[in-house]
Amino acid sequence: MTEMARPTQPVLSIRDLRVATRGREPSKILKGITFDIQPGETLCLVGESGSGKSVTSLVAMGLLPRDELQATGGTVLLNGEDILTATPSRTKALRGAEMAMIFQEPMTALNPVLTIGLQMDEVYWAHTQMRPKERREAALAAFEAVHLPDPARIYESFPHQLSGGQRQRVMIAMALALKPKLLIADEPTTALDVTTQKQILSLIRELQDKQNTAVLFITHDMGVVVDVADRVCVMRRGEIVETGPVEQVLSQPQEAYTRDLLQAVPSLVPRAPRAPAQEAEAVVEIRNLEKTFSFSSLFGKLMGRDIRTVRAVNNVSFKLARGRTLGIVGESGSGKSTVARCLLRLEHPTGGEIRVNGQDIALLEGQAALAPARRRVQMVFQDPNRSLNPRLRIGESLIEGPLNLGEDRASALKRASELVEVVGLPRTSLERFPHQFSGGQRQRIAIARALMMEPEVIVADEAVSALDVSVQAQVLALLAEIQQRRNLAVLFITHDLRVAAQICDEVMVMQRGRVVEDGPASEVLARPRHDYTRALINAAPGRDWDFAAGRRIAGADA
Amino acid sequence: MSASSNPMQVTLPRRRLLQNPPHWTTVLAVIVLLAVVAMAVFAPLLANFEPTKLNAAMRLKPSSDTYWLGTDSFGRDLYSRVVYGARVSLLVGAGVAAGAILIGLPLGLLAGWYRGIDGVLMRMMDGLMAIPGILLAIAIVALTRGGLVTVIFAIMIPAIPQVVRLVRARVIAAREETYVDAAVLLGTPPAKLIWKHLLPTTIAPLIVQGTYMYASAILTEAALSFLGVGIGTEIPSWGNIMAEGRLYFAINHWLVFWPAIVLSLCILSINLLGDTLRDRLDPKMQGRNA
Amino acid sequence: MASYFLRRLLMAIPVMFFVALFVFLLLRLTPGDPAQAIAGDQATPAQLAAIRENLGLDKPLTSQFVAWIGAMAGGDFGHSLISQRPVLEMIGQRIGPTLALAVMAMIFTVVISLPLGVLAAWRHGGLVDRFVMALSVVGFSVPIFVIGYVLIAVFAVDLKWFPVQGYKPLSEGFGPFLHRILLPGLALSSFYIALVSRMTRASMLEVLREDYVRTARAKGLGERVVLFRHALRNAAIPILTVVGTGFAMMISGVVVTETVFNIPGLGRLVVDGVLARDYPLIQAIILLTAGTYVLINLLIDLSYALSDPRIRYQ
Amino acid sequence: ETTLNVVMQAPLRTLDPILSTAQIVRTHGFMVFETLLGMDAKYNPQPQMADYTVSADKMTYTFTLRDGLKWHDGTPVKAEDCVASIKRWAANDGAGRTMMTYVASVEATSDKQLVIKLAKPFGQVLELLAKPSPVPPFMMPKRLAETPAGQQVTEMIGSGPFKFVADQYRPGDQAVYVKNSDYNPRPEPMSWTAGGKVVNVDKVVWKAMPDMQTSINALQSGDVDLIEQVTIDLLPLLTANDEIKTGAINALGSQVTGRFNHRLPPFDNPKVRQAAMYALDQDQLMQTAIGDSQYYKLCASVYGCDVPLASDAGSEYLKGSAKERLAKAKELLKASGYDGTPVLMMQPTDLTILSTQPIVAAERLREAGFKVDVAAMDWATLQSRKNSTQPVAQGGWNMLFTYWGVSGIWNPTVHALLDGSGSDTAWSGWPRSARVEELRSAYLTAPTLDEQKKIAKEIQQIAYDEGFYFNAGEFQSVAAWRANLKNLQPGPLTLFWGVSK
Ligand SMILES: Nc1ncnc2c1ncn2[C@@H]1O[C@H](COP(=O)(O)OP(=O)(O)OP(=O)(O)O)[C@@H](O)[C@H]1O
Ligand SMILES: Nc1ncnc2c1ncn2[C@@H]1O[C@H](COP(=O)(O)OP(=O)(O)OP(=O)(O)O)[C@@H](O)[C@H]1O
Ligand SMILES: [Mg+2]
Ligand SMILES: [Mg+2]
Repeated sequence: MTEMARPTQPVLSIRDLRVATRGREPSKILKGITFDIQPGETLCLVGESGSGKSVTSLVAMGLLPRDELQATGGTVLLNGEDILTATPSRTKALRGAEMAMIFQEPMTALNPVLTIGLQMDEVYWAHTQMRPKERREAALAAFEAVHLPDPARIYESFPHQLSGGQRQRVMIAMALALKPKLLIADEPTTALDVTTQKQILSLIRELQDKQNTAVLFITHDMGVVVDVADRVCVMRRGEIVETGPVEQVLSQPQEAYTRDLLQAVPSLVPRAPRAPAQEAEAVVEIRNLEKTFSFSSLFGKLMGRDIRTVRAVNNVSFKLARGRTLGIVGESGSGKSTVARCLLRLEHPTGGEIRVNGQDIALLEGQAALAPARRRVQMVFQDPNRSLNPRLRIGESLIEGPLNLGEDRASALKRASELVEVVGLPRTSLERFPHQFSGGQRQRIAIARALMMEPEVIVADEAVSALDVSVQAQVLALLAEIQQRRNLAVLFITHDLRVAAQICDEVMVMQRGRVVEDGPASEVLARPRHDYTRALINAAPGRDWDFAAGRRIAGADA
Repeated sequence: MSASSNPMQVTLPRRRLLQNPPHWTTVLAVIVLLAVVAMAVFAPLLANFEPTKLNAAMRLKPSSDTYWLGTDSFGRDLYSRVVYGARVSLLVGAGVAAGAILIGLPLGLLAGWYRGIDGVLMRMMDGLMAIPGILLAIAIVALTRGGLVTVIFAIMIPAIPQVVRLVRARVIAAREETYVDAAVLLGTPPAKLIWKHLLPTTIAPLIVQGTYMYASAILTEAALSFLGVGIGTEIPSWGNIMAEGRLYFAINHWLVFWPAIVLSLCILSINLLGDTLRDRLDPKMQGRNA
Repeated sequence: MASYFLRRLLMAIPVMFFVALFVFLLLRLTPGDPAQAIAGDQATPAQLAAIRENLGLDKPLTSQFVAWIGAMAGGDFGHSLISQRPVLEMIGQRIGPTLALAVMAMIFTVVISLPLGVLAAWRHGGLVDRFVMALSVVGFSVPIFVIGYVLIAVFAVDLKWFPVQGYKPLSEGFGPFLHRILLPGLALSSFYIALVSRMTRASMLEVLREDYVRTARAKGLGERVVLFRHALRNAAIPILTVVGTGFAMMISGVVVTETVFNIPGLGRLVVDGVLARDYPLIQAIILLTAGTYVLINLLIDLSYALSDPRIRYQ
Repeated sequence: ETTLNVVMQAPLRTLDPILSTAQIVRTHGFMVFETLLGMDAKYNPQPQMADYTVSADKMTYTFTLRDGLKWHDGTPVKAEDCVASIKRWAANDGAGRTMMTYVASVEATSDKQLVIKLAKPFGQVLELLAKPSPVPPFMMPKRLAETPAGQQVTEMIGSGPFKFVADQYRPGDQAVYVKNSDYNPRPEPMSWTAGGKVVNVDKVVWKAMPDMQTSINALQSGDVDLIEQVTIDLLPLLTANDEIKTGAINALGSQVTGRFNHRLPPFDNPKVRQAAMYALDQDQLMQTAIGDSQYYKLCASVYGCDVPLASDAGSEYLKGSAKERLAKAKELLKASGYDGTPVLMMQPTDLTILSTQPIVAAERLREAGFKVDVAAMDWATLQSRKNSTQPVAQGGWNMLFTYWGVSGIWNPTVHALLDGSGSDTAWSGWPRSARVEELRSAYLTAPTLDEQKKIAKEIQQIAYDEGFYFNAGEFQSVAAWRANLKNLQPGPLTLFWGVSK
């Protein structure tokens, strides 16, 4: 990988890039960023959430939201061509074919009203001469390549019918479709289970080998960095604080910030089990939960054509006790989010019982009937962007729940301002609107909103996936503290086995709608019994690197 | 947690409708609208003649020193009539638009949110839409004796279903959003949820629809006047000045154009204000100076 | 879904019943006398009485209503009081031109205002945006008859491209039909072009800031595809609503256009009917429009589900 | 094939010319049907379908149908058809009904001959059978004429010079007539509805065009050949065009009348009525409604300005400048004891020709000291409200304006506003004058024109003194046609024979 010839031109060359917000009091977002990516090279951009990683990649694509942000200085050269001054038709031609991007938030990045198939098809349609049939075949093959199950179904589905990870894979398939010279991947695997993640990463590697593609890879997962990076740039507050070859940065970090970051990477080894609470009282109990989605096109329904069904959840049972954390890990698309949504009755389960404090709410109808149960349970959605009303200031969103419970505005606001600081955001965030935040910042806001309610149960669906490890550590610590204090029960859905290992008491592994294994975290993660669980643990990225020590773990097979 | 002045006190800024210095077009729009309202209020001071004062010998005269904008087919002073016409027209236009929105908006929100009442309510609206305004107006006038209120009602009632449909459509789409689910989980009661999360999504289209209803009400009022419903043709309104002018359009189109020009100015101003309002309510436009 | 469709169609029956009742009462409450419309204003009271008796207008309201509803249920819409022609025949003679006019106007509206609205939102504050603003000002505040007169004066009288008035049914050939319906269609659509282009602009402005629009651009799609496929589809719901209700309102709001262009349509028939108090005629027309509205609105609702797959109906 | 495309002044919505008093239906009647007698330009009855003889005592009228008359369905016209037609007509028409009170019998004595025998002397038989005013006694086949009085005849089978094309009829929009090739015109020259009706076109198409501008465009582009009635203010648009001619083809004008309701205050007081008459001003009313003074006439005659019965009795009520009249009105009103009861003036806003007068009148009445409410309403509402004898609060009225074709008012027999009976069956307004009733009866039997004139004049004077109604003047309707139309016939209404294209 390092045998690139010296004189070759970098694919992407960023020099002293500066970006600021528009408006009367511009604030600086990027304060002079400089880096190059050579053909075939993978540059990992890591660093603090909100440090400007996504903005950097948007500039490179020429997609900066012009009404709000503006590049105030510097150059961005793609194969020697300045993107900042290129004509719209030129950038259009470059996008897709020359450079492609996988966006951070796949949930909002796909058009909700167009089928996945059409959105994929467009990529070929815009840049190749293929005929419709060929395009369809190519699309199905691409879906296959990113390990989407039942590509034909996916092809006909709409985005809302896919799980988070499935959408992310669709985005990846789109970006890879034309084998671009430059691939920008903004946290491309946050919603993927580790086995799938591994397959995706090797897919990108394959492309790189064949096409000499340059990859700008943004991630918070240090394990992934270990596995994919040639070089690493560490960003903080709009600046690059450290840059260098991956081994060097990971083993001999120069900056204190980098060192802190590496220290914060959770270990894969499960923590010591906590003493089970005395006669652990189950706040939530799920019995034989079933959920089948049926869908077909509108015309199909009118014509009485066969309705297709997806068994998203199949006979799932579990108990969640006060003060405990239950982790759900497993394959992407295995029904984890669906279980969570059913628990909160945002979906009608097709079968089974959902007991909250002993009361079965599976069959209740109407907001009023569900309100008491819902008050105890809060959810952090997998999709923080969509779960915040874009028209409301963050402050309004945060105090909405407390106001509903009768708290007065001033005290709710005060609590909100304290809480945003606790999750690592400035107080002034309360005055801003959701779109003015980075992905990780929004996720923290969503967490803060759930915490504001002081619930008995929190269902956290991929709640920390977009956070850098140090912020992640803070947020998890906060969660643990509240759990301790308020005897909170947590249902924690995650793909990050390191996180699961550190915070879960019990772990449940799901695959294709079923629970394949469950038990105490120390058992399941340390001594997996089921094949799938084993495969999962083996696929965990960066297994062979000890971040605390800054070296490879001897004897671990890569 | 003392109640004394707390340096940590946090408040959220209200929507910035007035804070930034408004764009010059907005200022102009406000000035025009105020001027038209003033014209209506101070019509007796501004007008040169009684608007009903007729002079058969001076029919259809072009503009002159005495008759600034000329005279109509009764020999009445067009300028004075246009000035006085602002009274009825502004009331009818604003009355209809405001009324239809005040009634239609809540109904649309309810129909969109509560599937249970959607069917019945919307079918009622279908039925309401089918009843011609003329017929309704004639009947109401027969029952109540005509007048401004009658006219406003007769025009407003067929307009209500349009508002309801528009609002409902937005709500139906918005209720599938995750942030609505989130609000439900936060225990937001339906009324507040509708108010805070659903209502704002309907504002941009409602501004457009409202402008449209304002304008069409002013023109419809004339149509009704000519069927003898309501205000009658003696009292001037922009609508009935234009409708009367229609007969003489080929020989003196200013009879139609003068009121149309004033009306255009109003519509332009309302449009500009609507745009400003829309932009100010759009969080993604908050950073801009416009 | 199929059952939803059926249920909605069945709902038309109660809707039409209540509309029937309402309109029936409304009509009887309005002063005016069909007998007078038949006999003219010089008729003697005796003559009027004879005509009223002959038409059954002297019978009590309830029995008139029952008789009418009964006949309706048997598919008999009755005869016009004034012309004594079967009501359905009269509507049949007049519905074609109106439908043609409304469809033409709708085509104009959609073809002109969608692109305009989309472009106006795309270049917010730009030239097209200003143009759309101007268009909406003119469209809203200039009465249709003026637009009609001006169109006729320019294109028919001066340039002689089109006939000055009149209507030819489609059965006389598409060319002549189009030749006569084009100007009236344009005049009628002026109002709606203004409305729909502003509505399109307003809802596009919201959608254009969404992430998926950015994705579409990132794919290297042309602006045309980005705007019309990705953004417009998402902005469609309010637009479909105004287009749909606009179409429905057009069917009853074409009087002025029909008058100015001398098109023998339903609009004029309705006004004539109301002015002459031709009860059965008005009742039948309103019932038919009520039925049509139920259908059109059903189609609008289905189109929501088509344009946004997240929308579900039970 | 020549087609005459005509924009008529009003749409044709009903077809039975016996049941309707509307001018458009009467015009339609003259296309399809004929009368036994016609009326010539000198106001004299002349033979049309039948020649007649009158017995010396003037008590027996014998009509002999001329040869070759056929109904449009091909059957011959028989005397019994005419008997049935006369009876149905008489049941509907006011004057006809009066006539029947003098008639002993109407009988067919053979297929060709019918006889009317009088019971009492009656001088108007021929005039009534020839009248082109509402409602002319049109002849129909017996089976149609036997339709009950209140029911419309919908099958258009007449014996006239045109045949009605039923399947191209669109009520309110279009009526089509084709030349009746079986029609055999009389040998005499045409004169109004008398004489030979020679049809020179193959087809006549009537169009309703509610928009005058559209009609004018259509005339200029050649889409239509004739506009029956043009808005006078718009005439300048046409006079500039060489291809277009304008003029009056309807020889008779129409009188605009302001009717007082004699049953309700304030117009139950004759002094108040007189004050109102002085307040109103003919010239002002006509000028605002018509515009060009070339097309209206101001005269005192209640029977029309140019008819044989015309006189200037009562003209003192109309004379004087507007100012003098107003002063007089104020004075009279003060003297009348007017208590400020508002005058409810009905304004038919959808009828252009009558929507201006109430406004002008109201303005003048107010200046004279009246309180006036102008109640705007549609024509249909006005028509039924005018029949109400209730107080204003319960749907009554005080004053309204109408207009009457001169053929409908040209003598005291047909002039509905001169009915002085005050009975409910009279035309709205209900003035009461025993003397007028006496005179109207006398008129029916008056043997000579001079005597008729004398009676008519006295009636006129009383009508003014008593304030039966305000005579606002007479206007002429102006037609416009393409210059290639020849021989347009003047008549008491628009006639389509004689004209060629
Ligand atoms: N439209 C905007 N207006 C104002 N500020 C913005 C806007 N978009 C982003 N920012 C700010 O710019 C900074 C950088 O955002 P960016 O999305 O690049 O962060 P990031 O490094 O990708 O973070 P994360 O890892 O959480 O996704 C953040 O502090 C964010 O609040
Ligand atoms: N509304 C829907 N209609 C049809 N199918 C759906 C719908 N929502 C989810 N599914 C399907 O149900 C399955 C489970 O989805 P779910 O979102 O629960 O997965 P997940 O375990 O949360 O996956 P991920 O980790 O990728 O988020 C997926 O195959 C998805 O395609
Ligand atoms: Mg980011
Ligand atoms: Mg999920």
